[in-house]
Amino acid sequence: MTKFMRRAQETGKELAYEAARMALDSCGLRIEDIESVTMGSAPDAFDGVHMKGEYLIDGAGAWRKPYMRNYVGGGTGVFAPIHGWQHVASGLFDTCLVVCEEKMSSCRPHPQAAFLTIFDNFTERPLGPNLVWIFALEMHRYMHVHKIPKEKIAAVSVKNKKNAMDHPCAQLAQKITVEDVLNSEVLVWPVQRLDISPTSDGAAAVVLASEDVARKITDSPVWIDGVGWNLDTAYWTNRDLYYPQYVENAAKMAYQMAGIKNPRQEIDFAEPYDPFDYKELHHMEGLMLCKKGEAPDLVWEGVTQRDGKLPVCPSGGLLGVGNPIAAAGLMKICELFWQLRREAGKRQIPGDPKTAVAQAWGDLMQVGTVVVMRA
Amino acid sequence: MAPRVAVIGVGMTQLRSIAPDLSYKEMMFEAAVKAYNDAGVDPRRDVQSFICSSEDFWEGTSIFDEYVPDQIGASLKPVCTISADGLYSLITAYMQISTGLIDVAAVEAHSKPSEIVSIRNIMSLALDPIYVRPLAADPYFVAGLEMMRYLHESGNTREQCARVVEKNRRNALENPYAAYASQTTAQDVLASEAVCFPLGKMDIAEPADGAAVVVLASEEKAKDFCDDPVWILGLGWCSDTPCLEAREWGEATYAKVAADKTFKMAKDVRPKDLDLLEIDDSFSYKELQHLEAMGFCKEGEAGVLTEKGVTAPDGEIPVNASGGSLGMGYTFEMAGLQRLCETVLQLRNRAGEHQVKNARTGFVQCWRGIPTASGAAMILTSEGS
Amino acid sequence: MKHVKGKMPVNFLYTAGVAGERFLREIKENAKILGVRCRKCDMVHVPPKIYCERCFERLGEWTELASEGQIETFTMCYFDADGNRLAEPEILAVIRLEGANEGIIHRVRKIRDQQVHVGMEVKAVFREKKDRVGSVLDIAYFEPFAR
Amino acid sequence: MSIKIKEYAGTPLREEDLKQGKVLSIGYWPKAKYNWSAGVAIGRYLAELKNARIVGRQCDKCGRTVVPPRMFCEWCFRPNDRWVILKDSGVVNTYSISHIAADATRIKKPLIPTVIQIDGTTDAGILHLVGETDPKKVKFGMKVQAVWKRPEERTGAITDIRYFRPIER
Repeated sequence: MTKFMRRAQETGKELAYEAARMALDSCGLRIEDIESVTMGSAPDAFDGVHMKGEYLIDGAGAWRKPYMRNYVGGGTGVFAPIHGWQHVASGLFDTCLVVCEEKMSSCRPHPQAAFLTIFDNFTERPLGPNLVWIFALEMHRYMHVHKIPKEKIAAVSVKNKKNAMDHPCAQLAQKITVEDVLNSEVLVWPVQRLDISPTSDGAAAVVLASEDVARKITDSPVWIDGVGWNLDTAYWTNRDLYYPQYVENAAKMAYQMAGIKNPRQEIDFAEPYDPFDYKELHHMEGLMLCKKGEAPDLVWEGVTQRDGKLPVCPSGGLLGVGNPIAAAGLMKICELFWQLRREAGKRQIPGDPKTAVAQAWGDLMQVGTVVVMRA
Repeated sequence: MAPRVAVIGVGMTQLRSIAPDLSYKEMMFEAAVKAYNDAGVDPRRDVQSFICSSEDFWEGTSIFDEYVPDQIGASLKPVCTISADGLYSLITAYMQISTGLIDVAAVEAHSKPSEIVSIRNIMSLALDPIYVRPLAADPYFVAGLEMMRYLHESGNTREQCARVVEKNRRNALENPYAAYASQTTAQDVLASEAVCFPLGKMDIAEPADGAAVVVLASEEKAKDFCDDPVWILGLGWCSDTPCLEAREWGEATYAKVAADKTFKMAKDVRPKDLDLLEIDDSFSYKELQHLEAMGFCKEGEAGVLTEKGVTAPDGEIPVNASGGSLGMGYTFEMAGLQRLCETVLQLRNRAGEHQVKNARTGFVQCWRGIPTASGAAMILTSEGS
Repeated sequence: MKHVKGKMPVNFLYTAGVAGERFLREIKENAKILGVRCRKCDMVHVPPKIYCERCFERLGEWTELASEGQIETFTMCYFDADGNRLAEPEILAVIRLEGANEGIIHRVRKIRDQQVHVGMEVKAVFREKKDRVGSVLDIAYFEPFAR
Repeated sequence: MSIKIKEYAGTPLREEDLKQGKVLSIGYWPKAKYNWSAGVAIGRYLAELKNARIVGRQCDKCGRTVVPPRMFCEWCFRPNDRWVILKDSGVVNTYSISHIAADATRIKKPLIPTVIQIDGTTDAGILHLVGETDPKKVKFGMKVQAVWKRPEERTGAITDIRYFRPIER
């Protein structure tokens, strides 16, 4: 992966190249060994290129190869390896290079402007909505239903920004307190400045291989044992936002495939999607890592710290490392890989983690994408 | 041997130059209802995965994936978008079924260019922002450059390209789905105004609104649901360089590689075994270029074959008997899926007035349009059901 | 209510990138066109990249190209990017500069005696230095020339 | 291989680098204009807003009445059955207090974006604003009613409702 940055000099193609090159080098493969490529990237309105997937082909190492772009909004970063898995598990290919890229800084004056265009053209856009509105609405509903105090949510931001201090690519690593979060600028109550991940430029890449080929390349492959994805209705105002049913559905699909019956006991650590602090909690519940409404207590009690019983976002997450949308999701897959191979350096969680789950989320608070990996 | 995957149902709306009365959701619903009825499936009960096809700037909405599930019966189900032609989405469905994880999948693509105020402006946004876009040129220049070099290298002529338009527009007269059927002559095409010489206005397929849904199933489920499944024998896709500067302009390398992969996968099928081709003709010269690149004839031969009627509906290799994009209308990310639907109708002997006699095995291909060099191909058969 | 008008209300600012920065700076400062060589593929890429798209190796061997080359293909555009008819058609061409294996896309003007054709020799006409800003338009156009 | 990698690629820039031209960049203002077809369901919805009425659609199979209207039931996957004229009142399902505009710039008077469950529907909400109240006084479950623009100001848009205001139970 590349550094995650507020603004990168590199073009989107160059970011994609740096990540893809690193992924190939890390497993000693040449581009000729790659049989297929899949690209994950979020709205074209960030990079400012229509058919962005086509534009990125050469940087992603897909010259004259089978290449497609998958796209499920914010969920893309974890869907991309699922799409890559489909390439390999279908038997069509032995290898697939998965690349995710985002260059949000191209969008001016602020990438937020692009988010206006995700709303319904007839019933929502004329109201002048801001992206943060809908998350504030969801967060508030979640807080209301479970009577959650804001401090417990803020603790997620504190943890992740601290974890990110050990991540060499991090954009917003910092030591902050719960009070700092609660005192930060109110954007759309209950969302405050420090509840939010930044906008970023960056790319990440992973190489997938079939079982036979993987064993030839490395002695310590990390296996994709479960995949799941799910999309709820577009009529988001018609649902109860307090619980992400679509994440639960995606998780069930992935757990069933991975033979996981009791996720709370069988998952050693997790990288749920955390573009906002409350989302980490929301997603822990959707991933069935705890009961509904219980996640805020777990973070408050330190259970989700790196040395806790259930480490959550040991990477530093989107809140700390940064949020180049699709690349941020794939960063979580990278983290699972590094942690499960015990190569995460200062970020390494103690013990002997064997099974982990990564998840991303997107569209209009609608998509869940889940991958279970095992050492 | 890998388990087989079949198309078990198709549904398509009638293509129209403009469909102002319906929203894209309502068009998708119509196509989905038709496809599920054709396949005999209940989407809420039987379909396990849905794959949609869109590009944000065609829609005017970012993250269009948000708006797809409800009208195709996919809410709270596995759904994803492939930012490409519907044929790519179909390939993704094929892969999903081949993994064993999914038994029945639905693929959707649609087209609503009548909502875009200026298609040229959107096309320009796909050009490289540093090296190409500053030239502020009509984006059709990409096709102009390619047509010029292709004719230069292959020896085919503008007249022969015009014959393709004549053939496809006339083929469309027999196709009730088509939006641009006409008694056009090659002379009309040559006399149409120049856009990016040698490309004239009538060399360009006109845009059309429409929606299509296709249902796929694993071998076991296909036999449960369907009496006349159409099997996918081979498929392939390829992207050549996106950089216009680095392109080999005369050759459609993406089509050649995709077709090679497709034939390699469909081991026993050779080009002469195919009963019909539905291939990209979004510009007149593209049909000729694609025929040559994919090995259906020698380089420089496609024009003559067209003149001789070899590619006519009653010819030796019927090409775009449906009318193709030139006759039916160009439907952007739906173009490949539209050709697939037409091919499936043909292979099931349900194409009506434009039925190709004894059509059993067909070939479908798409190109992603200006400024790309990406495309996919597929071979399907109704034999061996 | 049948229709609602709307747009994608976004503006963009694109960085030239690592390779683009050097390429465009050289045009701006010195009116020189640079390519980058891939030894493995025995090719010179232009515009330059930090990588070879074919072999995916990192590239760093920059090389100066001639500002003359041949038209590989061309087209005559009768409309502008918005679809408005132009007073005079604009010729756009792919120009393979001497020493390069790829072609620059640019305008060709000042065609007088002969018809534009594939294989025609053309050379770059740069803007005055004071007018150059670090863009491909610092090359005003290409024009025919005789050796 | 995190521990084996010494250096990660990426050249971070500051806003000044771009503004002062230390790094080359190119601006672009795309002309991306559309004329979206509202279709049958939203077409009628907007037309009725012009009449100061909120309409929904009802499905006989599951019995749900929903707004914004669509011509199909997404859960039953069938065409739904009839138009229903709804009240222009509802309850607050969830709300927020926005201090920023769509482009992330700060606004002086905060807005109250709210999901309002429209009376007569099956818990179906719409996104709109709550007004005529102190943001601190908004409550979950609070009853609100539409405040319409004057007839001559209405254009057949969601903004024909200026906002929803709290009403006594």
